[in-house]
Amino acid sequence: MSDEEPKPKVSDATPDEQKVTDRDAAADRPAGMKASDYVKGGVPPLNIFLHWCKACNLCIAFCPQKVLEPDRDGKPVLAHPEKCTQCAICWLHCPDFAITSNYK
Amino acid sequence: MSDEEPKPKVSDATPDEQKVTDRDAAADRPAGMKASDYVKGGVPPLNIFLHWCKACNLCIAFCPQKVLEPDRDGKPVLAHPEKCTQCAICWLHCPDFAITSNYK
Amino acid sequence: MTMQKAIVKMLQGNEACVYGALYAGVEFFAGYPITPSTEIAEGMARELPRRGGKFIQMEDEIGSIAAVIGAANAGCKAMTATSGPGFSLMQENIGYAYMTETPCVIINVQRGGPSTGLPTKIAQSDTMQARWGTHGDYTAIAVAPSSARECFSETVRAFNLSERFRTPVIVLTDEVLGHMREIMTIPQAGELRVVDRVRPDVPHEWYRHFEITPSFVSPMASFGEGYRYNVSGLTHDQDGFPTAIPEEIKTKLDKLRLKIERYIDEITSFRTEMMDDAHVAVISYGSVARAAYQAVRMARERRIKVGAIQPFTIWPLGEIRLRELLIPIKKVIVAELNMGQLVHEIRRVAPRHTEVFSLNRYDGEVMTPHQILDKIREVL
Amino acid sequence: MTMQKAIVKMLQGNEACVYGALYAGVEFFAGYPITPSTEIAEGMARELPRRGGKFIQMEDEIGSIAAVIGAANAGCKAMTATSGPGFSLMQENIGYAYMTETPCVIINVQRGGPSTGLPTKIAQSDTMQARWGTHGDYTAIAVAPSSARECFSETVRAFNLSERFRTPVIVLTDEVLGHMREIMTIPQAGELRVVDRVRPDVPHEWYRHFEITPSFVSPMASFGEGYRYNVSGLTHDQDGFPTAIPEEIKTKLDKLRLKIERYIDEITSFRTEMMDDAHVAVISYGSVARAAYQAVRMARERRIKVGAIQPFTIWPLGEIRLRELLIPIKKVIVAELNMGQLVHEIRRVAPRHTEVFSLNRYDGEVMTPHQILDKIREVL
Amino acid sequence: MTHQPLQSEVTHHYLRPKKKFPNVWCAGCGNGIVMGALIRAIDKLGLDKNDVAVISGIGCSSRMPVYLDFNTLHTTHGRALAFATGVKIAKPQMKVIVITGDGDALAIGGNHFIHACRRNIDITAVLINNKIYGMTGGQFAPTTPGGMIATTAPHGNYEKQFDVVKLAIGAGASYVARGTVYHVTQLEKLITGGLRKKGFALIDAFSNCHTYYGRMNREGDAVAMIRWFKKHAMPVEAAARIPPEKLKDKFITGLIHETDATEFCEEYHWLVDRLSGKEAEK
Amino acid sequence: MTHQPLQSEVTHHYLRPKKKFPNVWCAGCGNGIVMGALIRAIDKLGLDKNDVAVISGIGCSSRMPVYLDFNTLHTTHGRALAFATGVKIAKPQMKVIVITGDGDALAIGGNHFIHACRRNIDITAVLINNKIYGMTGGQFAPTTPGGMIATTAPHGNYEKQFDVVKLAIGAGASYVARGTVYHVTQLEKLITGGLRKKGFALIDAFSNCHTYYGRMNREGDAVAMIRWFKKHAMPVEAAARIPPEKLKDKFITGLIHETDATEFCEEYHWLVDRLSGKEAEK
Amino acid sequence: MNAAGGKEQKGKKSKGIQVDSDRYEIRLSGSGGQGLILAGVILAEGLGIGDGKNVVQTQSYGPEARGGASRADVVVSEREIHYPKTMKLDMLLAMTQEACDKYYPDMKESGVLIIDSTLVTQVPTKRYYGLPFTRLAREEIGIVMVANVIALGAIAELTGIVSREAIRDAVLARAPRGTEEKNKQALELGFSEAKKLKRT
Amino acid sequence: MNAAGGKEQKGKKSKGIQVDSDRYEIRLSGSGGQGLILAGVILAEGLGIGDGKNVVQTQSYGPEARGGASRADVVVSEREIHYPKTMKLDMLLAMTQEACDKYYPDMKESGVLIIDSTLVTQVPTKRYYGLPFTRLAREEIGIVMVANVIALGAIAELTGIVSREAIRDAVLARAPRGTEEKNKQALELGFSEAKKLKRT
Ligand SMILES: Cc1ncc(C[n+]2csc(CCOP(=O)(O)OP(=O)(O)O)c2C)c(N)n1
Ligand SMILES: Cc1ncc(C[n+]2csc(CCOP(=O)(O)OP(=O)(O)O)c2C)c(N)n1
Ligand code: SF4
Ligand code: SF4
Ligand code: SF4
Ligand code: SF4
Ligand code: SF4
Ligand code: SF4
Ligand SMILES: [Mg+2]
Ligand SMILES: [Mg+2]
Repeated sequence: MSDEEPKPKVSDATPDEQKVTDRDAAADRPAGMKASDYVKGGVPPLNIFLHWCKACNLCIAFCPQKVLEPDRDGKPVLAHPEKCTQCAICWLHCPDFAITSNYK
Repeated sequence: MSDEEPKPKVSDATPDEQKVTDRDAAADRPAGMKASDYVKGGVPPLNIFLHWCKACNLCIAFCPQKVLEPDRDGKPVLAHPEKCTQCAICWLHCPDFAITSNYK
Repeated sequence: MTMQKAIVKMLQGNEACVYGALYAGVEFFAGYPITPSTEIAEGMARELPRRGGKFIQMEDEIGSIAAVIGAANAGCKAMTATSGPGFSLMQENIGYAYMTETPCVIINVQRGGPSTGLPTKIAQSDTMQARWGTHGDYTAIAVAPSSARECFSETVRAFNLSERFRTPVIVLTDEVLGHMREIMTIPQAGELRVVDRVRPDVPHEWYRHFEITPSFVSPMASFGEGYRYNVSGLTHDQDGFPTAIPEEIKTKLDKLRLKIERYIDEITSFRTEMMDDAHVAVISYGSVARAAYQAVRMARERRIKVGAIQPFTIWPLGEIRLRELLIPIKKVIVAELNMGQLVHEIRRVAPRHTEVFSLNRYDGEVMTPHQILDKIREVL
Repeated sequence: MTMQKAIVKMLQGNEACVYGALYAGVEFFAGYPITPSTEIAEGMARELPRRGGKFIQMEDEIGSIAAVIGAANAGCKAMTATSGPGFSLMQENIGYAYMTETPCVIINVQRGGPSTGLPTKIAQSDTMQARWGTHGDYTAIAVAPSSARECFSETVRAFNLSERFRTPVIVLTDEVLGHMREIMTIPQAGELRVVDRVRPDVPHEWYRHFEITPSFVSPMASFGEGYRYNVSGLTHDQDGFPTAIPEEIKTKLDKLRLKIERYIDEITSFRTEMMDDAHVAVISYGSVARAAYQAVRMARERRIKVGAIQPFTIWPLGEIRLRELLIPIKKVIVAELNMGQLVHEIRRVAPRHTEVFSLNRYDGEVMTPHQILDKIREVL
Repeated sequence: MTHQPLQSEVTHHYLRPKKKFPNVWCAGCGNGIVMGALIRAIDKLGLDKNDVAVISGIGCSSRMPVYLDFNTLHTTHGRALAFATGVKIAKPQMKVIVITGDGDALAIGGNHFIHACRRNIDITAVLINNKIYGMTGGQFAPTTPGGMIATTAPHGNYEKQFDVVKLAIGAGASYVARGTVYHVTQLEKLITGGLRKKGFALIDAFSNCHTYYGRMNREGDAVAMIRWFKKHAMPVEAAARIPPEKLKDKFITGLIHETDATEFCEEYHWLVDRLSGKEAEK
Repeated sequence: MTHQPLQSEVTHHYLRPKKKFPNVWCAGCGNGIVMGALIRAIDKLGLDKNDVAVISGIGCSSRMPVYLDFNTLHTTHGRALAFATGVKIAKPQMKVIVITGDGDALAIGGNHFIHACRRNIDITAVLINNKIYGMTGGQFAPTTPGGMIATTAPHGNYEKQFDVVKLAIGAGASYVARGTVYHVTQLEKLITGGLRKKGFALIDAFSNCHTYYGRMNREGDAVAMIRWFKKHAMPVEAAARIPPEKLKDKFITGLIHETDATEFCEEYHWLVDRLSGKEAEK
Repeated sequence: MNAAGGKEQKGKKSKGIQVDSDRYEIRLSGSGGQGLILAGVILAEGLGIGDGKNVVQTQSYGPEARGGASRADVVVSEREIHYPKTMKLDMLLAMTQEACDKYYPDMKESGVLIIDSTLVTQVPTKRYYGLPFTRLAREEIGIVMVANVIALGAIAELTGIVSREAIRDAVLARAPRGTEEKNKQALELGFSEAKKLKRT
Repeated sequence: MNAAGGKEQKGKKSKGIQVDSDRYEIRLSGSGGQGLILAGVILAEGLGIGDGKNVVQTQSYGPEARGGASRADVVVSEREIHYPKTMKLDMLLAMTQEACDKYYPDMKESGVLIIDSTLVTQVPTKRYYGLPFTRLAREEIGIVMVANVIALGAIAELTGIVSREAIRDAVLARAPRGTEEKNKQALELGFSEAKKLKRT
């Protein structure tokens, strides 16, 4: 019952720091590659910034392909990356911008 | 340009005093008498309390029969009482309750 | 509403205000949620409909105090509760309550300011606002409890003063007090005095809603009881009709002042601790008073002759009684959770030989006994 | 806006405020009509669109001060004008202006209170409210002119102080002053100093909207200039982000106080008359000061050694300078159109040997020179 | 009771005995005409004076309660409906009437207005709509038509207007009517209807402020302005039968909107009843 | 510029570099979803960050500006639109966006809301409507449906609700749309439309507060509440073709109302132009 | 500029301690529609702008703002005018009986009373000037509304407090477009009628 | 009632000047979901209502209101409790590593530290009691949520500050309908596990 300041979980990483890390990880994504090519191409369809994720379960629940599964902490893992159709539902609904796609 | 207190013209008569006076005047009005009977009955169709009247001209302007005419101060006088149809337009529109009818 | 057997409860300060108000006979609550006062509204929303009382959550604080004043004129014991931002918004209509001599109670659970400030942190920085917050001339009553027990009893007292003097009364509590839970025994019915407004005993036609009486307090009828009076926020005569006559204006304003000034002894109230042989005194109110008592205990262990004074009534402060208390005192420390507010008043009131020191904290944290102890040692 | 040749005008106090504001470079006015301040809004509605400035009549006073603060953050010199009831309604957002250090000017043309009170009659009963009206801790600046000429010049000064210290500044005038017409020469361009807020001179990324500087005043960028800062009424750090860290909280509140306290000499200003050999002094402000000067003239004819002090800055009062002025004074009369407000401050500030008397009037009429003269003779 | 007063004298029985007349309004101001219609409506319904509360804000129109021999509360600017809400909830058995102006209700009081509509609380609000702030001397209101002159719109009003009826309906009011001071019998009926309605009723009463609005906009004196109402009013029933182009310079009058919805105090009463069995838990 | 960012990364470019993440909101709170949609709408329109002002009141939703790398003003409860009005008039060339909650905009802020609608000032207001006061811990709002539990309606809410869309239309808004946090692409389009519109645009964005509203009313967690939006939303185009009885438990989404009217700042600008010839008179 | 720039100001001691012999207090009074506030403003402008004197004009609002008794006060002085309200009137213009009765007691013994003899029939003293301003306006100029201007002319002539040129300029500056000629006529009529009076 | 009726109150001088030897300060800490505020309230009610002691329970709001570290403080005394906040803890319950690290420095040297050994792995001292509250709750009772109640049982047993009966009544008074049995089990488990610990 607190005004103004509901619930934090403060992280020390700034969005910029965060971005750099993740962009590096996806640096050599093949342009125009489809998600279904993942297994071959070796670039994952999505990046998940666990640091920002609050384990709300939205991405997992809304993914039509059941690509994502919760880890021990309830945060998503790419359990079935090959099934991802890049429909964008997961990252569009992530309230914490904790998912980016390498293809869209 | 004054807040709260536009324009007064304070009178010392209370409505009650006022009423008494005027009710007395019309005390013996003949029940059910029509206005057109005025000339015969001798009771005027309307009473005008000049004390409350602010000479706004509404009664005079709106009377369909042109019964009323302004006096020197712009206040109504019953110029043609015999023409009064008791339509009530004058006293219904008087913002200062300065007219009563003896018939309605 | 009667309470038969002794009930011991753990209550938040805010909840204690709710039960205090119910004890005093509150019948109407209107409010708008704001941290850290919300539990008062929530308690009222739960309790009032159960007892046939009226609760309404208004669209804002302006509407809340307006509805409270409306209900009070319709005969209810009525109240609202808020915090700084809401208290600021209520100021215009609080002035209307002063002017129309409408009894009602406003609880301000203080948080850090100015502006939105620190919604979940403590402050005592609305002290001066409680006296001077609305425009114009008037005399304010504000009380300040320091425990759940006092939240209960001071709320009762606020209602009593408000009914007794036909005036709004402000209860100043704070975030820590509002949220802390404390064990307390709910007073039995009859244990605390409950005052109701004096009703008129004259025929309807003789009634004057703002009659000048020897006590300056006018008996008060309610809407719907056959009196049909007018109430106006314009300066008015004894019948409530707007006036522009200088003598009537002065009479009205004097009435607002005198009905309180004349009864200062009845209105003010102090708690003193270890003052009998003290050379140094700590004056504090609300949450800080508790740190002060603790500090005095600690200082006495060190054989420092210090005492504590806690005014329950902040406005009016009761300067005659206070000056009396300070006569044997050489140094007085005024401890407040603000940059110095009540200290201005103490400076004005203190005897010439009493040096006044200000101890202030305004970082959102409570005043600790150690801080006060340090200050005591510093001024010695 | 340049004024070439000396223009002599008959102006109402309210109109003089309008021309003063235009002289100071006002670009934005938002207001809601209220007697006796309305002529200020009306003047602005006429003049501002002619000069490319912005005028808006808002839905109420809360919206008015909000729009003013919005415009000020968008880079405008902005102001509003109101009277007691509107001033009370503005309090919450005036607190927001203190907290966010937003320069703006609020003119309160005082009328009798409390509540709707006496819309067309004079009072000086919002003096304390101008200091303590909103909740929380802050330091206020308020100035009080006493003639059309001073309405002009004090409005200019209000804008200057507001820009200089990044803070809202209140101009307290009153009904008589607002409506009286007086002959005055409009100052030429350049004759009075016009101050603009200090702009940042650092690269965009380095800019901190609430930076702690040696003067405690932070340079101020505006919206749309590439700085993209955050402004919040929550207690915040130097970047405007809400904070709950005690040290940051204290730093912020100290900043609000120190940026004014440090420059009291620059902010305060007095006019004195016949003080050189006086034993008795009359302190008064606004309309009353004029009666005081007249009374002093009359008393001097009777060989009474009396002088007059008129503080132009009411808050902060400038206690050091005032105490200096009072050193040779045995008795000081504080004359006010209220039940005693600034007198509290004078009591606190006056040297020990100076006896303080209060002369009050609160019946909607002006204080007359004879009243003051009588009081002078009474205290002699 | 035995002496049945003449209809034209009825008003006098509801005026405050102690309050000096004439009233403060300018000669010919429509406020007095509305007051007459209100009194007659109350009289027709046979309400006991003691059971009627009349509450107003600040404005020329809001001065009305002072003259009326009821329980009257002349409050602060814009807040009448909020005060009235308190009175009504405290004493639901009373008839609560609010007299307000277009500035009072729709400018500063807009929030309480829409919330009273939403709550459907049993209050009858008579909004005297003269399209101007009368009392403060002629500043434009949220109802002042575009292009018109006002003291704060000396170059012509460039703001848009509320349509009070649409606003009230949008906010949820259950009885919304419009009348004018010319159509005084209709006005009385509309007020009577509002008083009968269990729920929030709004009567938007077009009135004249010739002193400011009329003078500044060369619309003439009280007579001319009230004649304008006569000419441009269109009863809602007639409007339905007329081609839209003919309605261009008309405004609609009559009972424009009515719905049935439970009333606020009633709902609260049911809650209290429902809980009254549960007193056990303290 | 050469490195075209991935669409899914766009949001990151508009977050404040200095402000620590994650945000203050509860896990799964729709506020973040709306924030994403808003950012993408701004990005699509290619607006310069320096020309965008985002202004909010107080509430969970109103915390949004703190995270956004624009000119941001986090104001007092209910007053965002009034502050925004000042900003917009002062700098008409800026895009002014208001983020507000149902309590902020419709309870305490109702008056500024209807007047912004009336003035048709070029502000885009995104109202995050979670039917509760989130930040203060779950008191009922003017949007909380009847019968629902809230901390100040422990026995069930007995008040009536605003229909935000009707209220905005009644007050004169020129663009009124409704979206949900489930229909996030549509929401983005509706916001884009609002930003494009010259005039006052309202986007009523249904969002979840599972922490209070959901928990107290057993409507489940974020997932369950957002699924409810999916199930009960009915696009306005489809609604037109469907029999009314089938719409009973649905709510309408999409662009519900649009009209053309001159905009406030434009009108003011014309006035200034018109007068600029008259500078002679001082 | 007393307060500008934050500098403290000393009183103008050079002028020394003097009686307010140069202070002159005027009241124009009558009823609401007679334009007396406007007349007060014009007179003040004549004095201040035309003749370069210090001048303050005040009026009393309140219940009598419109309708009822109306009054405008003007204080003139060579020196800085401290107290802006009138204390004891040097001159009173009364355009109605009510105003005459009400304000006559506020006059100095030596004060000049000027009345509109059309409307004031019972004068409380023998020392007064009477001219039928309203009748003159109606009959000579053809508009009742200019009675106030005729009165201004008479005041100028009878008291000499304001110069003819100054009051003429002031009247013309305030005259609505198209009414300049009538107003000038009215003012001249005031001058000449008053002159006659002085001669008698 | 200190202030009731406007009467001035004197301090209870009879008790004289004493050290606060009877003051006992407790903190229950952990993370948001662990129900520690509720545990604090229950403990305080046990102490205050059951055992009739003076007791004050406080908590810290602010950014950490939900999520993050959560804490409830309880001060107990035979005498009137003046200062309601804790100054130096006599007992600390830490249900997470973060809480343990953060609050350990607030303890008196002689203070009692009780940790949830499921989650606190690095204890800053050797003088502490460790019990796997969370694991016990999950494995023995079947609901993780009752870990706080097990901890309350352990506190009662280990510190003796609150009587078994009092804490039992307090737990049951707050237990949601239908969960009474599980909560009772949990409390008893706390008693018994703690007893084992004391014996070792
Ligand atoms: C808080 C506050 N703001 C402003 C005013 C000044 N004021 C008094 S009445 C009024 C407007 C009245 O307009 P309306 O409600 O239309 O009433 P009318 O006089 O036209 O009948 C205003 C702005 C006030 N009294 N209080
Ligand atoms: C003047 C004032 N009154 C009350 C509050 C307390 N308050 C803060 S947010 C809020 C309600 C927020 O509800 P909403 O706008 O729906 O936002 P949400 O948190 O649901 O997103 C309230 C009542 C305040 N900050 N200021
Ligand atoms: S992009 Fe679509 S398919 Fe791929 S993980 Fe996200 S929701 Fe599932
Ligand atoms: S939607 Fe985002 S925050 Fe929620 S679980 Fe998925 S990644 Fe985490
Ligand atoms: S009652 Fe009708 S006819 Fe008779 S005077 Fe009045 S308006 Fe004329
Ligand atoms: S309508 Fe009434 S006030 Fe007006 S002139 Fe006629 S009687 Fe007089
Ligand atoms: S100013 Fe206008 S509204 Fe007010 S009383 Fe006069 S005519 Fe009526
Ligand atoms: S309390 Fe509700 S609205 Fe606020 S952040 Fe949590 S879920 Fe969102
Ligand atoms: Mg109006
Ligand atoms: Mg909400």
